[in-house]
Amino acid sequence: MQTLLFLIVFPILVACLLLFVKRTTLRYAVVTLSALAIGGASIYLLMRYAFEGAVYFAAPSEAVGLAMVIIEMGLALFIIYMGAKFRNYLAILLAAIQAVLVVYLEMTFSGSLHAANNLFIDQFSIIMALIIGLIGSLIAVYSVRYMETYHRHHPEVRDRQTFFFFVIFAFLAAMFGLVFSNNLMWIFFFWEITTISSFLLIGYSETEEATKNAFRALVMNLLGGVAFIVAIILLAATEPTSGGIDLARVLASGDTAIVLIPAVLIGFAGITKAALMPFSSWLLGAMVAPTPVSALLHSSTMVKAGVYILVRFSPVFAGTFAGFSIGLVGGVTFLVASAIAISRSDAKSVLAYSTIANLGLIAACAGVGTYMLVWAAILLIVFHAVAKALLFLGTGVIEQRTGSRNIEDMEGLIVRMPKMAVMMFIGIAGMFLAPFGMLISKWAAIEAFVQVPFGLVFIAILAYGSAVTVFFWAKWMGKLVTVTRNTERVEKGFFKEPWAPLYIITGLVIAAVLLFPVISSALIEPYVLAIYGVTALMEQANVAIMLLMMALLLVLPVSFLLFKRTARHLPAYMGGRPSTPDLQFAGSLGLTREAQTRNYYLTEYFGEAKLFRPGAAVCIVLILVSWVLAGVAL
Amino acid sequence: MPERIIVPFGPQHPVLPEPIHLDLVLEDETVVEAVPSIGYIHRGLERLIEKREYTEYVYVAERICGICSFMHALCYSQGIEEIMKIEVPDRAHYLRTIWSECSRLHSHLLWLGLFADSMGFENLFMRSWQLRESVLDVLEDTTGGRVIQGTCKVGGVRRDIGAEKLAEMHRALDPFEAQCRDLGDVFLNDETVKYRLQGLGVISKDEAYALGAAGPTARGSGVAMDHRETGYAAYGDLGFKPVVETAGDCYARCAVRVKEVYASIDLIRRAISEMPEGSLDVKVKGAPDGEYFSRVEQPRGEVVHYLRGNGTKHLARARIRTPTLANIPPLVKMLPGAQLADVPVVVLSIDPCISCTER
Amino acid sequence: MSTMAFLKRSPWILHYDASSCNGCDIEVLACLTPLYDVERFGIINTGNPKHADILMITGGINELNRAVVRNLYEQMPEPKVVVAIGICAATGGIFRECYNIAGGVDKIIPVDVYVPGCAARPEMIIDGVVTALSILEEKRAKMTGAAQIKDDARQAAGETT
Amino acid sequence: MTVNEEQTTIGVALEDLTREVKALQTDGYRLVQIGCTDTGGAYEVNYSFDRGYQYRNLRLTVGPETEVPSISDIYWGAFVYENEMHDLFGIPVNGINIDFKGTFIKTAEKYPFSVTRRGGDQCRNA
Amino acid sequence: MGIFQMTKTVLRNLAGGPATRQYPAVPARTGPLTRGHVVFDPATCRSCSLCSKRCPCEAIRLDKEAKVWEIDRMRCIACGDCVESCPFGSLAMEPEYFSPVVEHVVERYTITYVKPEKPAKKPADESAGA
Amino acid sequence: MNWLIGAVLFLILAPIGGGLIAGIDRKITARMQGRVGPPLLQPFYDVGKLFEKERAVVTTAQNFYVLAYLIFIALSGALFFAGGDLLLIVFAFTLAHVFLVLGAYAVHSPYSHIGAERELIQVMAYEPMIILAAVGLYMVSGSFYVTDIVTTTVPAILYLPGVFLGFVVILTIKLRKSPFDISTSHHAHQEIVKGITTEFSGSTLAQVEIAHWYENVFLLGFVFLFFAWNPVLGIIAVAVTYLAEIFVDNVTARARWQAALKSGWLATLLGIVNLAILSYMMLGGA
Ligand code: SF4
Ligand code: SF4
Ligand code: SF4
Ligand code: SF4
Ligand code: SF4
Ligand code: SF4
Ligand code: SF4
Ligand code: SF4
Repeated sequence: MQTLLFLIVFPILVACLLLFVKRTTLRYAVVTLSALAIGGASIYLLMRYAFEGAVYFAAPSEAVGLAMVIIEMGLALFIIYMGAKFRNYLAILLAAIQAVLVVYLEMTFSGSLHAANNLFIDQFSIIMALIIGLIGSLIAVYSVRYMETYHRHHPEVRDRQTFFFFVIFAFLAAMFGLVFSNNLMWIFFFWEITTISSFLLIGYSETEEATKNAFRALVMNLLGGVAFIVAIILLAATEPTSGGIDLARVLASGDTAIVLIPAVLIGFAGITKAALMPFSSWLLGAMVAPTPVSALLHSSTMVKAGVYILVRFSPVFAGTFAGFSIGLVGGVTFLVASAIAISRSDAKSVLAYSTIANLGLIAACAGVGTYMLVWAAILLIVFHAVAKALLFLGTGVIEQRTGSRNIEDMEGLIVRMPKMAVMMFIGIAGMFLAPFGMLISKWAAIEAFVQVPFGLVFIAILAYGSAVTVFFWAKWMGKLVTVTRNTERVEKGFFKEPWAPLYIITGLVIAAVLLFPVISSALIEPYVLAIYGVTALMEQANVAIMLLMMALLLVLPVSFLLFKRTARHLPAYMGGRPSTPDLQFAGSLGLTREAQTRNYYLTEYFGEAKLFRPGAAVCIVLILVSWVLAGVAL
Repeated sequence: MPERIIVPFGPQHPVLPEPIHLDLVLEDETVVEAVPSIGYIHRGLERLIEKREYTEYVYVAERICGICSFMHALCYSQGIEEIMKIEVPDRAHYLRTIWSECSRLHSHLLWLGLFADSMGFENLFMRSWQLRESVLDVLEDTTGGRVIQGTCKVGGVRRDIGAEKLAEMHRALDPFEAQCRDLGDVFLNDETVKYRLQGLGVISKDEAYALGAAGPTARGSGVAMDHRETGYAAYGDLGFKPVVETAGDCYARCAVRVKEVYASIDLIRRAISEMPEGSLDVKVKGAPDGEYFSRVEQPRGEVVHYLRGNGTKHLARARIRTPTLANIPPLVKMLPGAQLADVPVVVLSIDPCISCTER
Repeated sequence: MSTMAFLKRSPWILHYDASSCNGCDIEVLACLTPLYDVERFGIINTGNPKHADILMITGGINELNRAVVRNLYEQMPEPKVVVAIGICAATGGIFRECYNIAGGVDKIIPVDVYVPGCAARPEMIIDGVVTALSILEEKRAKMTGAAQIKDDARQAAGETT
Repeated sequence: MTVNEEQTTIGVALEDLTREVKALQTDGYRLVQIGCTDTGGAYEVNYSFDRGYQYRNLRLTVGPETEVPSISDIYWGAFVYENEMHDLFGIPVNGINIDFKGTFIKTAEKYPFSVTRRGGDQCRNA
Repeated sequence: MGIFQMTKTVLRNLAGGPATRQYPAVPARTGPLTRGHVVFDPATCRSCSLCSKRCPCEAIRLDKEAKVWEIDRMRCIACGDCVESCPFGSLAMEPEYFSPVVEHVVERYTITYVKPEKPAKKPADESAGA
Repeated sequence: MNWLIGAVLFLILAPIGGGLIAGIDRKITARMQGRVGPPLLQPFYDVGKLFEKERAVVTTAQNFYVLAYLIFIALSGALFFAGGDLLLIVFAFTLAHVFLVLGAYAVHSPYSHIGAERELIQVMAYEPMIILAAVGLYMVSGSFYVTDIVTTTVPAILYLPGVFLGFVVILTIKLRKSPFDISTSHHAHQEIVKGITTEFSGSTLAQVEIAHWYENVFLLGFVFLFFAWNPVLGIIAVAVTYLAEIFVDNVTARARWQAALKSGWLATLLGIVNLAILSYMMLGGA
């Protein structure tokens, strides 16, 4: 319990402290030390609670509850102020509605809004806490140097680094709070904090575009927030005495029909936060934020809150048609976002779309919600978080070093920044290749969907979707490994500090693959067992084979040494035309041209313009259908 | 945003038997820019007139190109004959017609094969070239050379085809035509071939005319222009109508050539039946003095030999404008918008013959 | 292992038209077609210097082709042979006196076999390849021999140190 | 059905060239070729046109260094001939739409057909 | 409707066996007119040098003094002009092709023709008689 | 231990079998074109020859990727013949191809690059169908394990005609046969030269070739699964399927990538419809 409280409160304290730290070196020290503390605490959490199942804590509620309402009101006022300042009336409206609803809730059910236990921890929370505690704090450490460079590259942006780190740490606290809370009111409170953090960080550079995108994110998340609070009111109304805001009780409630409507509403909130279609646009827009923000909020942690809540509610969804259609929203998002990613050459945009796609896949698993799918979903959360964080941070380094985050400009990275290229390679491999994590989860998902009625839809989606995924990842990977000649190495001379988090995260990606049987048996399987009474298991033989593949992959590079000496080096084939080593040749009209190898983007087929609208339309229909179905079930 | 790929296409490229180079600028696989550049076969043979007497120059003219070698010899000889006012015997006209049409047959069959190959239809390539061999056998039996015939000369022809051989050729035409029609059916009706050709590299009638397109490239766009209509050699006697298609795409150009194969077979058949008796050549004395633009319809279109004599054994100028050169501007217009996979198809659809283009 | 001799059974060719009149070119192509079918001898027209063992050149090299021919030749892995097809490729042929003709492939790269004729016939081209095969085999033996010597030298050096 | 072919050649002055060509184009002639002849000290440039097998030549006579205006804005395809004219004869052509700048046909000898070449006829193959 | 238009040909090829001429097991196909290579008969050549004048490729060289007649096989395009021009039938065109060689071949013959002791009138009579 | 025997036998025999199949393929193709064709053992001569050639590379890294390609192709085949999990095999198979693609990327040459892109398009075209075929076999036999699928007594083909047809379509892609030989082809004349293998020469190219043999045997093994309940019929079906592929190769022009992608995905759709009907029947029956 102390650990839990520590994890929630400590980052807030650090956040406040950082408001007053202006020197980079000092800030670096503070951030590193607190990161160590937070990381250490989350590991301690793992060791302390991993084998205990769900543990509940009755935390002080009255005072905290009141404080939360006050803060919420303050935030609502802040949003209204900002909305007025930037003339975004929709945000004002939504914030006002939320405030009214919160007040209404407090007034109407004030006496009965009690959860038996406000805090709890189980294996799933531990996994989330580890992601937040380890990856989150690594990203925070990385950010210090990144932001310093960022401001050197962008002198036009007002230097608000103290504020930046305040928000980052406040956000970490909120995330911990969110995954440890058993009280839906609390969850809602933390949920709103993450929304605000995201809003503030997206708008960090204060450019017009950033502000616009920040508001877009805000509006969409507030929309989810409204749904969330409505769900709480409904729950409170249905069970006024016992306080239907106790998460554990809600989930355990046998009366699925009654819980289903609130669950679907909360699921909707999850959809907005996880940026599934049709709300995916806010996440794309969020890419204007500095890269660590994208890594932290918009891929490895905050958006995971959306799928976290979906996975939490998946026992409710399981077997219902409403859940099935939420799953389909995820499925369609997975397919469409993966397809759109093909047409993107901006690395962050690709990462964003791939994030959306994977969140969609997780939502698909959660919505359908059988035990094997929940198992797969959690596995996806883990692997996605590590690999994606690595890719975002790597992209950040590359962008700061080479001045571009266009994938085409990463051509020959293996020559220019070998270490970085290898890390990116591992990150990308982590996203789509056997035996890395994401693929294991997809595989598990296929095996699980086969056993679900109408699971064929999802299998089809997965079959197409993963093929599409191969395309855009492999071509990026290809760019990295292209051996260009006459290119200069630019790795050196960069700050040393950001590398440490990168190495550690790379290590985590590999460790996650090597240790995934352990992760599965120690954390995920017990959780699934606790919820469903059955659990998913990997075949031992397959695990062995995958470890063998991994070992092969690790050993194969040694073969490089074999080839080194013997071969004669020839220039590339240029149709017989003489060319220079960097592929310049004498072209028509007397021009000297350079052969360009560029990836395919197939915009005609997979362009955003082509796919987004239909995908979004389908998803809107599916969301509406899920509401109707939930209503019908009642 | 699609990124631009730049590929050096050629001069050595397996799909194009002859060296031509293109700098292809692609977006994905769509061609946005393709500038052809030539010059890999420019030998400078026009200046060989300084070394060769006008009668010997026929050998050089033949080797302007090894595919329609006979046609070049014919065009050259006709030009000199026109300048020197030589009347060529009728039999020579007929023999020239037969060999011309044989050349056209072998050239078109060769092209059909290469064209099939450019679409990745290997079997069709093999089949076309297998049929072509029968034409080459006839050419070898009647002239002594498979691809370079060496039988046309100023003032007539050097070799005769005996009555027996003519009869044999005549007999062989029917089965040969049947085989060609089977082959043509594949080109004209096969779905995969149509899928590759239709709507590709479209060039309208007006555009084709304005750009100066020649031969099947023009006729595929509906420009009814075929120099055999002017009735040189025996075409005037035999009668001739150009084969025209209107779609202006690669399919139309292919169809024109397929149908010209049938037409050529028909012409040969009639030339054999109407073959007059008589001598093969007339004696050529003196030296040409004067100028003439000699024009002949080659498989690829109209060729122009501008010959100018100055009263000596050596010509003052020979300038050869070949159909491919005239078809390069249309080609430049056809390429953008095509797919990379279609580049060889489009390029081949004008039946480029770089050898004579550059001389 | 100099006893292996797959090379003779699988000569892959690369054909380049270095300003020929097409006559010899089309005869090279004709070799691939049913009536001559050089695949009987394991010959494949690769169209790619990196895969080829035999470089077949037709035509006397013109100005632009000098660099191209050299480039193609250099891109071919050893052992390799060059076959000059047609008298153009042998000496420049009838175009020998043209201002733009270098006059024979051997002016640019070493030629191992000349196939005379204008145009060279498919049968002669086949003969030319067959002649080239033994030269190819010799070169391979020499190459492995050289490698052997190098290896021995390396070993000897290793032993002494 | 056999059409009689006629050939006519008309001299044209440098300043009238574009106008005459334009007139022929309006009349529905197509461009067949442009070719030069070195007449020892000067060039004859033949612009050949055809309509229904009727052959018309505009003959322009220019000195070695005279700039000739391009007709490629009238006949788009003229660039092949005009580039050739430049590369082989060294006649400067003004304003070609696709100007290869001397790389259309690369020759071992500069302007092999040029009037200035005469006399320097050396044998290289000996 | 032509999805598999080529089927007919394929089946015919499968049934009919290969069309390949099995060169070199079967000798090359030649016709009576086939221009393979020029052969020279040193016993009848009278060094008139017509052949070398007519040759478009300068493939024939004749040294009257040394009685040497040369043909450069790497230059001859087998056009047959020399054969046609030789007034004494010393040259003939054989249909067989000249085989590939590993180096430049110039065939050199020493002319063995000896002018007959008879008066100069005789040959004219002979040809008139023939 | 059975599984080990299967895997080892595959590793040893598949190159021999694959080479022979390639030889027969070339022979039959030649006959269809009215030619005599190469000797039966020609593929072995070719590979032997390639090993005799000098090692020439554009970049040393290419050898590494190609070796990885070979190893993972062999691994997925071995897993298959060891009776492993079909999905895992499919993923290992994809991994192998990604290595080949990376090899082509690594050399930084225009034609290899385009070949690599096209190869990726091909992967995108065929992968859904392979996954679906695995799922189909699961639905029929109740297991993803090849061991179980082979021993099932259910005539899979009767339940999965659509899936099988779809599989045959993508088999054309996989065997690199016309009309879908877009990334590289056995025929010489490609608009992108040799595409993905343009820059591989000598023993590296030989490895690609051997990998291809492994791959073909594996794919034909996959075809066999549809007929596994009757081994004799299965072998006949495999032979007929392969002949049909050769036939199609010989009577079609090469497609553009768009058509390859569409065909692959439409074939998958066919498979999905088949499976939908099947699952409807199974639901109805249950
Ligand atoms: S058009 Fe072609 S085939 Fe005819 S002569 Fe010219 S180069 Fe030869
Ligand atoms: S003369 Fe001979 S070498 Fe020259 S092009 Fe003709 S066939 Fe070839
Ligand atoms: S050798 Fe003769 S046929 Fe061959 S390319 Fe030269 S001129 Fe043409
Ligand atoms: S270099 Fe000049 S003189 Fe000598 S052969 Fe060539 S063209 Fe004739
Ligand atoms: S062949 Fe001899 S004489 Fe003739 S141009 Fe060449 S070098 Fe001069
Ligand atoms: S062979 Fe050559 S040098 Fe001799 S006469 Fe004939 S053209 Fe002149
Ligand atoms: S055949 Fe022709 S080229 Fe050969 S030597 Fe006789 S005249 Fe000269
Ligand atoms: S071969 Fe005949 S033409 Fe030639 S020199 Fe002898 S006799 Fe005269």
